[in-house]
Amino acid sequence: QDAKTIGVSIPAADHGWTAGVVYHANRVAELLMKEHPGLNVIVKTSPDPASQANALQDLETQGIDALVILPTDPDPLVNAIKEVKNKGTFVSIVDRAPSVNDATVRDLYVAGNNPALGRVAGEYIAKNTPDAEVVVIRGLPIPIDQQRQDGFDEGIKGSNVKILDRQFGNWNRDDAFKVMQDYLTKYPKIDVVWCQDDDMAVGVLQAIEQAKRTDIQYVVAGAGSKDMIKKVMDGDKMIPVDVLYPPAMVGTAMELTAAAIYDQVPVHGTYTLDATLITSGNAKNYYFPDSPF
Amino acid sequence: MSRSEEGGAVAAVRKGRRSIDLRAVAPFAALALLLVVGALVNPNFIGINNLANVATRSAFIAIIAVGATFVISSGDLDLSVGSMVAFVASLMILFLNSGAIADPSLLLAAAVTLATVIGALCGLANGLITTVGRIEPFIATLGTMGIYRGLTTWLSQGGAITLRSPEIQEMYRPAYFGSILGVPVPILVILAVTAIAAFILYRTRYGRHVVAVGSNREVARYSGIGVDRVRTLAFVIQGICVAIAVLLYVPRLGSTSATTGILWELQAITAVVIGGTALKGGVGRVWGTICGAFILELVGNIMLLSNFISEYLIGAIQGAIIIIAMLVQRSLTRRP
Amino acid sequence: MSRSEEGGAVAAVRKGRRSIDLRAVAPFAALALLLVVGALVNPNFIGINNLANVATRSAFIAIIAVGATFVISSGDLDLSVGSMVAFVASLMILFLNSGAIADPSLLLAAAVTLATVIGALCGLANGLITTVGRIEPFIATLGTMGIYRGLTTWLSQGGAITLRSPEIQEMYRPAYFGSILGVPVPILVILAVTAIAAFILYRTRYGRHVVAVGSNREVARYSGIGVDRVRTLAFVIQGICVAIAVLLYVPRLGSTSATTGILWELQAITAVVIGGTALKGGVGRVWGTICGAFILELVGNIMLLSNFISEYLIGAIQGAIIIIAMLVQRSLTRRP
Amino acid sequence: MNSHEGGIAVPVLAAERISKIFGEVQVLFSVDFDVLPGEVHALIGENGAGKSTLAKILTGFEQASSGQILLDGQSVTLPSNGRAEALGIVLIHQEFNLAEHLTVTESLFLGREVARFGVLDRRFMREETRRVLDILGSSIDEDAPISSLSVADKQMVEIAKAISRDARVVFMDEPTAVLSRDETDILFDQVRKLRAKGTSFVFISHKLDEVIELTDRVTVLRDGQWIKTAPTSLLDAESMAQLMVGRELASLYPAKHEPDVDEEVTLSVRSLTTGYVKDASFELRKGEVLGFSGLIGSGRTEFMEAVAGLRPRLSGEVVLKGHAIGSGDFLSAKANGLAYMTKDRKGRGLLLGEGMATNLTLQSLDRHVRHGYLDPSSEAEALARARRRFDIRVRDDNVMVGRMSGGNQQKLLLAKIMETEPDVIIIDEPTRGIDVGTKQQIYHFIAALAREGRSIIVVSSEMQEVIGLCTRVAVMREGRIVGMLEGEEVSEQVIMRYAAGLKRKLAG
Ligand SMILES: Nc1ncnc2c1ncn2[C@@H]1O[C@H](COP(=O)(O)OP(=O)(O)OP(=O)(O)O)[C@@H](O)[C@H]1O
Ligand SMILES: Nc1ncnc2c1ncn2[C@@H]1O[C@H](COP(=O)(O)OP(=O)(O)OP(=O)(O)O)[C@@H](O)[C@H]1O
Ligand SMILES: [Mg+2]
Ligand SMILES: [Mg+2]
Repeated sequence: QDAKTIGVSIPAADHGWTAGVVYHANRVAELLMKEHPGLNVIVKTSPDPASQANALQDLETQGIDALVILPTDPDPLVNAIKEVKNKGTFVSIVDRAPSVNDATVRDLYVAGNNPALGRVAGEYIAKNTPDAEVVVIRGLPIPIDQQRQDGFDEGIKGSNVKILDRQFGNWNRDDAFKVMQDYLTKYPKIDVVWCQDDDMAVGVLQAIEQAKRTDIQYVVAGAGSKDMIKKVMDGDKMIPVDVLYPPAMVGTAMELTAAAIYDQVPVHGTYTLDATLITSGNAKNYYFPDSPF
Repeated sequence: MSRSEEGGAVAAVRKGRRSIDLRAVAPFAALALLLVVGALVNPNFIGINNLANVATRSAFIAIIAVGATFVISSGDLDLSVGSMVAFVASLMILFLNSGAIADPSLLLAAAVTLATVIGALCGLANGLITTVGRIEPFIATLGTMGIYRGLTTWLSQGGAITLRSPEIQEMYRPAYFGSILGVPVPILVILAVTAIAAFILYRTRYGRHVVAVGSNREVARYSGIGVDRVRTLAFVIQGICVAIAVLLYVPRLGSTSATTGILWELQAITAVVIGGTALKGGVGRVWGTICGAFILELVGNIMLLSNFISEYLIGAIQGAIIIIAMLVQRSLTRRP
Repeated sequence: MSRSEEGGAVAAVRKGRRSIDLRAVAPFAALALLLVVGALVNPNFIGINNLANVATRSAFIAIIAVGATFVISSGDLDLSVGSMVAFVASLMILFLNSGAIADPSLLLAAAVTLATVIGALCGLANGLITTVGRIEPFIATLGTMGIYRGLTTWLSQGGAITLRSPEIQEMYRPAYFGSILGVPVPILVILAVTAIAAFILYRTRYGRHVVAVGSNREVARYSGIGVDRVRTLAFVIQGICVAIAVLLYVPRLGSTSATTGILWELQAITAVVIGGTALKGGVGRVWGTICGAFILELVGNIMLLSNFISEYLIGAIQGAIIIIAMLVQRSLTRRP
Repeated sequence: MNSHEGGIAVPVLAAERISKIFGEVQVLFSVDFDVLPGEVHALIGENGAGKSTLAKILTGFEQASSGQILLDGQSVTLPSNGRAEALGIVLIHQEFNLAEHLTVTESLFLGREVARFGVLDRRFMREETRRVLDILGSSIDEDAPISSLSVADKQMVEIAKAISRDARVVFMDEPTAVLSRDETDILFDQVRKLRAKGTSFVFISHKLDEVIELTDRVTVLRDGQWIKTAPTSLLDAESMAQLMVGRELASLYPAKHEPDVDEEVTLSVRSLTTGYVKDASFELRKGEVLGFSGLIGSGRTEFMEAVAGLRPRLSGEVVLKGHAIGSGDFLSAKANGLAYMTKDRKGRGLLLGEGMATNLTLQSLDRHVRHGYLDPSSEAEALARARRRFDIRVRDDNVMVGRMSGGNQQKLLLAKIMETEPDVIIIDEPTRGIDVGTKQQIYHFIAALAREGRSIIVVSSEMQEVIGLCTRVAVMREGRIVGMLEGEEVSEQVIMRYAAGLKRKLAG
């Protein structure tokens, strides 16, 4: 087979989910290289948009036939992606879409569905505890977080669910622990916590346990880390469900991209992954004990 | 006439002095002010529970900052503490998971010792690179910051390292969540660490030398003080303090990741400076430092408990509060 | 006897000069070493394209660091530059989006002016809080760092602020992506900014005052130098440099968010220190600073181009490289 | 004094053929020097002759390039960095060796703290400090931070530090340069007491009368060469000066220039009060040289700094050439032609890490701006001029100021102040650490300035200097001007009586 190179640019592992992305990108890279002997896959991580733009340039310098990118923050990277695309390179964007997301920017878009992650959580809460008083822990102040919030608001629309407070927990367990502690001080009664991320759920659960509060009925997190899925599987009352937002989607995109450059199948357009609700019923389908995440 | 002259002579005997004590008290004044503000913002604030929470969670930064007080008083700087926390915690949990020793309490004891030794060694590395390598501490510890963080990322393969044995976790939990005579353990640890540090800094030869080295390295050298030894030891003390913070950190969430402790160095330095220690060296105020750490944690707490601040503006208000608190301190110590 | 004395005197003149120059040259030696390492790692590395890329992208940090050279030489520190970038860029884009002026080129010109003025004002605020408020610059600018970042988050309502008009985007693009006589515009901007800064620092009264203030504030005061004025002005220069960096940043990414410029302050300070400026003040090396910024960017580039280092270890290797580069510098300037 | 006259005693400490080369500049050429038990040995020479360097070598702070050091007749290598104290060899540095943040007690015991079971015995150390300070008749608070002390008080701390070490040989590098007569007398009493107990002293000074008063033998250095060692009793001030300078000296003080009584008043200070200085007033006329005298801590420096605007004042008025100068407004005082020379040359006078030119032009950079930028050749010219005018001698033109000899630093500082061509000049200790030859030059320079119509205030701890230069002398005591002496009254006895508080009188 021909010698081809795929460049993969992803965020650095700055919390559990991105760590999962890095893990799956490396895992699939190895699989692909085994499958296609002439193929070289280069995985690069970057902590922020500016350095990811640099990484794209550097990948280009090395000569790539296709680019798979999971942008740290999509809009600032549009220009840099276009530079690559304009040189005739096949471009796949994963998860985070820029505001202009058409064929001028990329060939393939594998969509993680951020609004849906919020909506599914919102709908679950609205359905199970329609009068719940909810506290929300947000991630970092970047657009995908905003999309999740908007999705959540949509999900609870029409119900009596009341949002008591929203604060940033930076997708970090320690910060989430603090925010939760303060929520517990501030509100004598909390029914449900929505913290949209499994890493932050770790801190939230500890804070609740420490305060020995019994009013909190459950916590809804998200992403699908093995620890949280295990809890769902084991029927943990505090974690009845988890919303899937699989870091493995980067692997899917890489496989599709490899297929595209070897002309096995025509791949173009948008592939949207669901934000599946993981319940005790389906949890074991999503449990990968060997993953770091 | 002669009466007033006599008064002058008596006064002349006591030249200088006084103003120093005020400066040591100033951080506590800022703290008191914050407590008042907090009480106005939310009645729950002043509750014993909330204050205990805040004090408890300030433990990590406070203890690290106590170590930083030594490094900074001696005229150096350590940027690596945040990643050192992650590194030491990772190794400690990996060791606990390895089950190298069958008996759980022995295993835990060994892990505690191991963490302390690793912390001290990390500090030693920082110290030697700075002194023997004669590299600006800012750059030297920025380098080791990358190294410790990188090694942690590698150990955890980017993910989290979680304490596996529930038995050990149960046994170890009280180290963070427990309390003795109603006082949470971390608060006791803060007090003990600070008391020991204050003793070392104010009551021992070594402490004297730290301040002398930070105030004027040439003078210290000319007084026969082993400047490099003093500086290196300050880094080692910093490393041990980091290890102690880790000993409290691990039982809290039972896990670490590559992102543990990010930016803690900045917080620790801030606590030290708010506490009245000068960044240029030569002054060390250990009690002020823990007051500073407490102030930092309190500002965040007040923000969260207040109902009228947009979550987007919290950072801005926090910044403003820190500046105002410092202005209050300054106006207190400004002489007429 | 008298012959040898004369010879000695002449040699001494030469020697004194040489050892000073060596220290200024040292960063460039480290740079050369890195170029060699890079060439070994990847043959594409030494290509003109790649090096131009690296130089171009070092522009933001380099320009900010030039400003930081003034602040640091005068004995202060500015931690707020990273969030100042986000703040100034947000306001600039919001202004461009507002379409306040119909004619696009006029609008752009107005936006450029606005950004510069805002940068200068942010710097002025830092300067006044530090000097008039007499707060340690570390704390003062940590406070404004929170304020600028918080305001940005609030302006962007947690999301991104994106330049909307494609027309303006097209018109503005060459400011980053264009080149004049084959040299990318950002490189020209770096050179121009550095040349002006070097002129100010080495050839004007103000530059001399900066160094005097940083080297000994009391001596400067007793020499009739308006110490506070000099320090404040250094912060303003820093603000203007940040604004210039923003003028290059906006056309590159066309959008900002609350996370823009995070940790840039650390990088800028690192560039300054690698370039040979002492954190304690009193020495300023503008050309060394841009060399430092280039070194930082180059280390990242080499990591990215090398394909045999585990993703997870990159941070560790980067840290190690920085330390080694500094050791090389030191061994060069160490006298026998 | 005692045994050395027989010539049999073994020197406690001796230097044999010591040479010292800094980089490639040789500053000592095969110097021999010895200290006998229980003697006070003076070491004199011009600025830059190598006195401080020799003292540092003999106390282990510098290593000789060649030659050897004998301790009790045995060849030794002295331990470095002050550890020679363990051998009983102590140096009072010419430039203070004190850390600003430490307190007096902490400084006194730095590097040899007393501890019991690892715990500092703070009480003991404080009491000991107090005891030593009391012996020296000093009122410094033992808990005061060094940064709050005046230059003279710092000197007293250095002296206390040396005396509190049970030393065999004490090197004192210009200990009296900033001390007034009273403090000097107390110091000399202590030296004599210790000498009687067998302690040896090496006394470096430019005050030849003190050399004659205190010492037993004199060694003269010139340009790094040993010139002569002789019993003090065989020499007088003139012959010493001649040995040092290598030529005959004319009279030290120039003729005084008395301004006309109707000459305009250039500086007038009314009821100035600061924290320490109270209700002090005086007027200074064009062409006048006004002296300020008083004991240590009498407030002269604080007063003068308040006048110059370097310190805020609580009340009072300062009018300079018709312009009222605001409190703490040094910039406008400077703009109106006032210059102030500090005596703290290390902390407030010079940038020690910079070269001579940078320091010289620091406060007069406007003069060197051409087309908006600094002209290095114009600065170089200024430096050449200043070096000629003030006889600044260095052997390496690019030397950092911190490495210049103390006296040459002082000359550079004076030159720096004069660069602004001020009309009103306040000089605190004009000749601190300056050798006799240059002293004469500086006195003539001051007199010439006065004749040109400039007004000068001389604050000095050397009473002779004030008397020799000034037509009027203000005496301060505990923050007040207690006497304004003129004509006949300007004499040592009268000034002493006022300074000691035995007499008060205020005249216009
Ligand atoms: N009773 C006192 N109360 C407060 N401060 C005092 C007192 N006595 C002396 N001082 C301090 O001493 C200083 C006065 O010494 P100053 O240096 O002005 O005197 P001086 O006559 O120049 O003596 P010196 O030769 O010591 O410099 C003041 O700045 C003041 O801070
Ligand atoms: N560390 C050094 N490096 C280079 N030159 C030095 C150093 N220390 C002293 N010198 C030079 O050695 C010479 C002798 O200086 P020294 O300080 O011994 O003179 P001194 O006799 O004490 O003069 P003064 O009376 O002015 O104090 C001077 O020319 C001085 O510049
Ligand atoms: Mg000398
Ligand atoms: Mg004085």
